[in-house]
Amino acid sequence: MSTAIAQKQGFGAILWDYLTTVDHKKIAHLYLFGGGFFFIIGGLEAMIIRIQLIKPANDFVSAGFYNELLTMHGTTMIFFAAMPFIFALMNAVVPLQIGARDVAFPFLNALGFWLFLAGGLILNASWLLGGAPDAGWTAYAPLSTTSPGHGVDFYVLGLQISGAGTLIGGINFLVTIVNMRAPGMTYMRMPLFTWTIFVTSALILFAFPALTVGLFLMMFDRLFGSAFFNPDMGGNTIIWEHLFWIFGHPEVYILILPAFGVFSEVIPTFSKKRLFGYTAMVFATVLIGFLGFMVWAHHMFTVGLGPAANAIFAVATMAIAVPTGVKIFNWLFTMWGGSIRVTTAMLWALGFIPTFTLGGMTGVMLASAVADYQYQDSYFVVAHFHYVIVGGVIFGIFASLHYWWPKMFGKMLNEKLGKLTFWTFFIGFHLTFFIQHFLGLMGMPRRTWTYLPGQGLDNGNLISTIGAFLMAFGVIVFFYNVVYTAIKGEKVSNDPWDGRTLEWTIASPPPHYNFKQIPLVRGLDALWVEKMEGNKNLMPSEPLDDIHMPNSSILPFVMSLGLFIASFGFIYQVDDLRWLIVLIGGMLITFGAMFVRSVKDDHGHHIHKEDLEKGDGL
Amino acid sequence: MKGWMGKFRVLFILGSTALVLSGCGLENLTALDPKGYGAQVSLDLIILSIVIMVFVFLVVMVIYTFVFFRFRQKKGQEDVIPKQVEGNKVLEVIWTVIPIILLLILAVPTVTATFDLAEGQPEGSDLLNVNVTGNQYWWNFSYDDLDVQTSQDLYIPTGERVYIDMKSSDVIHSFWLPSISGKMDVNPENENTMFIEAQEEGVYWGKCAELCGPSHSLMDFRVVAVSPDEFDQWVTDMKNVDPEAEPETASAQEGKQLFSDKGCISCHALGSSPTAIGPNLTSFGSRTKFAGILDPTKENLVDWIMDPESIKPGNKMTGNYKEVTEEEASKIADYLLQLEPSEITPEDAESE
Amino acid sequence: MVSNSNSSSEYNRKKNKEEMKQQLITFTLMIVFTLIAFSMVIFEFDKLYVIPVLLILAVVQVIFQLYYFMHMKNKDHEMPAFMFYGGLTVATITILTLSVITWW
Amino acid sequence: MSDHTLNPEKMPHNPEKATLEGKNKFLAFWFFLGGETVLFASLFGTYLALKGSTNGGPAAEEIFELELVFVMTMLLLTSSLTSVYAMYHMKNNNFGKMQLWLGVTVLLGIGFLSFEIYEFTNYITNEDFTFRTSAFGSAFYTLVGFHGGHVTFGLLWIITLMIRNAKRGLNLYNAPKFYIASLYWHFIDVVWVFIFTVVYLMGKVG
Ligand code: HEA
Ligand code: HEA
Ligand code: HEC
Ligand code: CUA
Ligand SMILES: [Cu+2]
Repeated sequence: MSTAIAQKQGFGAILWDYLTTVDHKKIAHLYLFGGGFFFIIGGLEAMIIRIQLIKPANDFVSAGFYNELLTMHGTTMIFFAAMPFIFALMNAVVPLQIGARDVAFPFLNALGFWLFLAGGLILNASWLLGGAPDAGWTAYAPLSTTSPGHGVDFYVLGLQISGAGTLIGGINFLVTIVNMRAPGMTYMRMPLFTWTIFVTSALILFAFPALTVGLFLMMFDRLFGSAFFNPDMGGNTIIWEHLFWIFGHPEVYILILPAFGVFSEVIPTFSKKRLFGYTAMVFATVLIGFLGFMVWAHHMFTVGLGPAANAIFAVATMAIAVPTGVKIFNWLFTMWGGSIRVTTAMLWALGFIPTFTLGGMTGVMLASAVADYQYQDSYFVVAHFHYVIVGGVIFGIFASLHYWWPKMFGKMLNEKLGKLTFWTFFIGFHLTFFIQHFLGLMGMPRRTWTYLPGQGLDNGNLISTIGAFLMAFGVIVFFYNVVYTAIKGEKVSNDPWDGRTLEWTIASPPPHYNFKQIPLVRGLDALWVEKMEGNKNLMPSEPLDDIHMPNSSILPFVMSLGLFIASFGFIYQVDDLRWLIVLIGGMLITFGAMFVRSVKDDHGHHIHKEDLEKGDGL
Repeated sequence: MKGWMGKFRVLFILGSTALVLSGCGLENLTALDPKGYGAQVSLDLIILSIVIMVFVFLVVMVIYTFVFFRFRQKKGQEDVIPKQVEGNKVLEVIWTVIPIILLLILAVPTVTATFDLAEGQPEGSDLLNVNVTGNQYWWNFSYDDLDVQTSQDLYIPTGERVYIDMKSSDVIHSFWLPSISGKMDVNPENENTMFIEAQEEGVYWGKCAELCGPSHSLMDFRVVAVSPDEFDQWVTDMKNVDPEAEPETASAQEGKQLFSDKGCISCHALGSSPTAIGPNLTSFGSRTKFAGILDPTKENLVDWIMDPESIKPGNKMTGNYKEVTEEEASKIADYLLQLEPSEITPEDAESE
Repeated sequence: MVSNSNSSSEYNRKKNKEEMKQQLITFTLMIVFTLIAFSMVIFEFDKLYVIPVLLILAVVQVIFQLYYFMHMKNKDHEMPAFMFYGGLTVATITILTLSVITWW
Repeated sequence: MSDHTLNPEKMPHNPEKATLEGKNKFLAFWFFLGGETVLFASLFGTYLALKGSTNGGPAAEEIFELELVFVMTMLLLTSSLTSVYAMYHMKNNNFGKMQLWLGVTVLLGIGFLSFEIYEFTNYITNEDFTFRTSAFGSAFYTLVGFHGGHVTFGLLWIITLMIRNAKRGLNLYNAPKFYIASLYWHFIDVVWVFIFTVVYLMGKVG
């Protein structure tokens, strides 16, 4: 309904609508497009990397530029492509799955998005302003603290600002899931996707502060001459490594758990069976989240922490294979005895299982500390994490997009094109990354601008690059599919997939108040329960009444804009104190907006019962 | 969707052809063909873990393939509603316990090996000790007990443990000798120690494995493992070297003069005096590679002296010495190439 | 939502008073602990046991703050307590690592 | 929404959690404090790792003055109690007294902050101990300064709330705001307990 109105609006009105929206569904669109934009940038960077490595002693790009590319590729993909995709899904799906009208803090939700966008733009502005960061996405000191130019400053501020947005988002979803569930939806009736988002949000809450502190220290070192990571003044670079990985390892589970959640929705739906071992799945998710905090030093096996630390962290790391394995087997047994429909979404899930299993197993191989002395910082590690990140997270995102696209946009993505995307991407992916395991073992360190001929690395790299082109083709087909669907796609009903959970009980796309009446949940897979009892839909838990809605606001955008401006002042004031004006100006905008927000009461508005009765839906 | 398995097969064939084409990689570089103690221990663990992983993967794939073909929706069964199974206690216990057992099988040797490779030098042993300094983008090796300095090529005796104490002079590097031993980071604020032990004579490739700047990928070095006798000989020769010795040819003599006139001497030491800014050139004539990566030919050396930046971007030599003409460079090259104080050269290691 | 008859509000007032009394005691104890901590250092007791005692005193004080001043002892605080302890767990291992497995 | 101002008899026992909005705020804030714990832990960890790295500059036991720290501690501890009083009066729906006690809290906080500023300037001017002297200096100022920053922010927050609501009295819309501001204030105190123990007292012990 809301889009129907939107279509009649002019461009300016739509733009204003999105700039001021606090509606979680529109924020999901924003995150999706933002993430997609950065995914293309990160992907292009990856393609340049692969072109540079197509043959030995290549000089397609210079050494310094290559380091910028690989740093920006890693940083962009993790923080500004994968993370926003996940936030897009959280926003699009979680409130619907728990039967809520919105998230707990709609205003903060919008703020989170705009902070993310500001961070991403600051980071990428570095390309145009004298050079991107070049110390790897891990930004190890002192390489990062002594890196000339302002590249790393952009890295620090970009991540700091988007990190604040992420933290806000995490808290928001924690509270949403705890407080806003529909009557009857106990914790053990929550769809597994919601569960994974809950755990992911908790990981965000506890992991990001470590990064925040790390970035602060790095900023102080670079901009104000402090000595945290400066060995000449007694500083200690290992602190950065610890802080980064205390954040960094949980971060990879922040990425993968939502993907697990997606597959736990897709596989049951297209097998027409309830999730096998639901309780065990919940428990495994929580356990993975918990263990995720105990293992970060497996990234530091070769740092020289000593055999005791290495042994402890090796064993702790291996332990994570157990709950993950529980998940793999539960998915397999969900399909067992089911009736499997191979739609595009299901195809991504089917591709995910072997791919992720391989990636996870190389993970366990890495966890064996002494073996890792050989793998560490070689292409073996590159292969491992692309298997889990692309084969897990990106496959999950593709699956979820094909699965929830109809719910988000009211139109079905084209299945034929979807399958073409899958096959080219899937084959390209394995071509690109399988061979890299061997490249690593054959002595190719990662982050190498080029390699010399005669080291036996030529063929492997060539194959890898060919695979990357195939992947790029797949991605382009997907974008074509999106455009094609927007123009030609057909409208869909509430429940195109024969779904099992609450989001399928309302219109596609949902009205902006989601549920006219909050439903009463009577079991796991609430919609399925009703279907089995022959009911068309869920029973409402409340009489039809006025619906309270939050007001739109431009303030989140303004706050982020202020910080965006201020960052440049902050970075450049070391060169010229006049930039302080920009810094102060930006901060004034932000504080001004915060002041307005705290002084002006905003009680939202109501949609009246009479209007609801007139409207169709539910 | 008939090509499903077919596509896997294509993948597999493509992957394995590539492997056959390149073998297991270059001998003396690959981790898959160990010639040293550490690399052997690592490879044992790698193989053990691969065996476990292949087993697990097969189990997963067998179930997967069976489920996929057996339970695909058939035509006309669109309305069939499968039994909604909640779970199965026995199965769930099985796939919790078996992985735990498999992981224990991997964990125990891992822990043992971790402590094994971390073994320090026994008290009072007279094993060789080398101080390794990582620099952007070259390596310095200092045999403190023997009063010998080298750069880029590290000479060690075979068959015994050589303890190396590593520290960086600038950013973090990582010392990696794939066919001899796994890697260890070279940190700026703390000394890391590990031992390497080559079982056969040979020239082994080493790499810097931690991003350290633009020329990180060019920060190669080599370990020359010779028999203990040859090693002793080498040490003696290196100790007796006279850094001031006059070269024989006229061009090399001029080169020697230019070497100090152009300011090279301020960074490059000859003999056993430790300098930090540039590599020690005492045995430069026997280098396996120049600047870590160039084939040891005179043209390459001249190129390097004239324009190191084009070869190793970001190196610390560029722009810090007086301009050199091609002719002068050629003379300096003549001088440097005849610096061969020892008859023990990498060829001795390779011939065996 | 909540029934607010006069008598229950009377009851609540009493309860609040009761609670306030507890909090005063808590406060007094915290002051005493602080005094002990400072005097132990000022009078230069043996380092070996001063440090553990200092840490224990700090932990007890913090528990007072959390449970009494911040009401974590009250019901309705399960989720806050859960998440706070989650944070505390991560915090503890962070501090342990940074003080144990870094150089020096 | 003006019906939020309820007469004393109607005000629920826990006004801060009476509405869904209030419940959300209450929970979100506690979660936020969970994250803040990790934030401060990272700073404490950094401090502990670097406290010996004096780089030839002054060391902890040479410069810290326990008298000053003791006074600061007393101020902050007392302010924690006064904010408890404020919440006590909030629950009894006594707006005036709540404002009064919040005012006292703010004054104590300002006192604390002034001493801290004095302490820092003293180190910088008289002891040659700055942010850039050594890794220890960087870590000290960052840890204690982050806490000081929290105090400042807390003061501004409470003051804003007091002024904004001075004329409106207590209602279900602003009760949660007061409540979480006081939680924040207690948390600042929690952190301080560790700072005076770990940084000052243990620093003095050596
Ligand atoms: C989504 C992201 C993601 C995920 C899910 C994982 C999952 C795992 N990772 Fe990975 N990892 C990364 C992203 C991820 N990783 C990244 C980005 C890096 C590099 C960062 C950088 O340096 O730039 C990295 C690096 C990395 C290292 C450091 C390597 C190095 O630098 O030297 C290690 C070492 O232990 C490791 C281990 C593991 C393990 C044990 C798992 C486990 O969680 C995997 C568990 C899954 C399975 C094991 C498969 C299914 C299980 C079964 C079928 C049951 C039976 C199995 C057994 C009995 C084995 N990872
Ligand atoms: C989410 C995380 C993520 C994702 C999705 C990817 C995706 C890819 N990555 Fe990357 N990668 C990382 C995270 C990720 N990576 C990280 C963290 C590092 C480490 C960085 C570091 O060392 O610091 C890394 C490093 C890394 C390296 C090692 C570099 C080095 O060490 O020197 C390589 C090399 O092959 C590589 C390749 C690729 C490729 C080919 C893809 C492909 O899957 C990409 C596929 C996508 C595309 C190809 C985009 C296609 C789009 C277009 C072509 C545009 C079309 C235009 C329109 C429609 C308008 N990545
Ligand atoms: C500012 C110090 C500095 C000066 C002056 C300098 N060099 Fe260098 N030189 C270096 C450094 C640093 C390297 C290592 C570069 C690298 O590999 O990144 C190097 C490397 C070399 C190498 C290769 C060494 C090897 O072991 O393979 C040669 C040969 C060389 N320099 C010759 C010269 C000559 C000839 C001159 C004078 C014309 C000179 N250098 C002047 C610093 C210097
Ligand atoms: Cu040195 Cu990379
Ligand atoms: Cu990890």
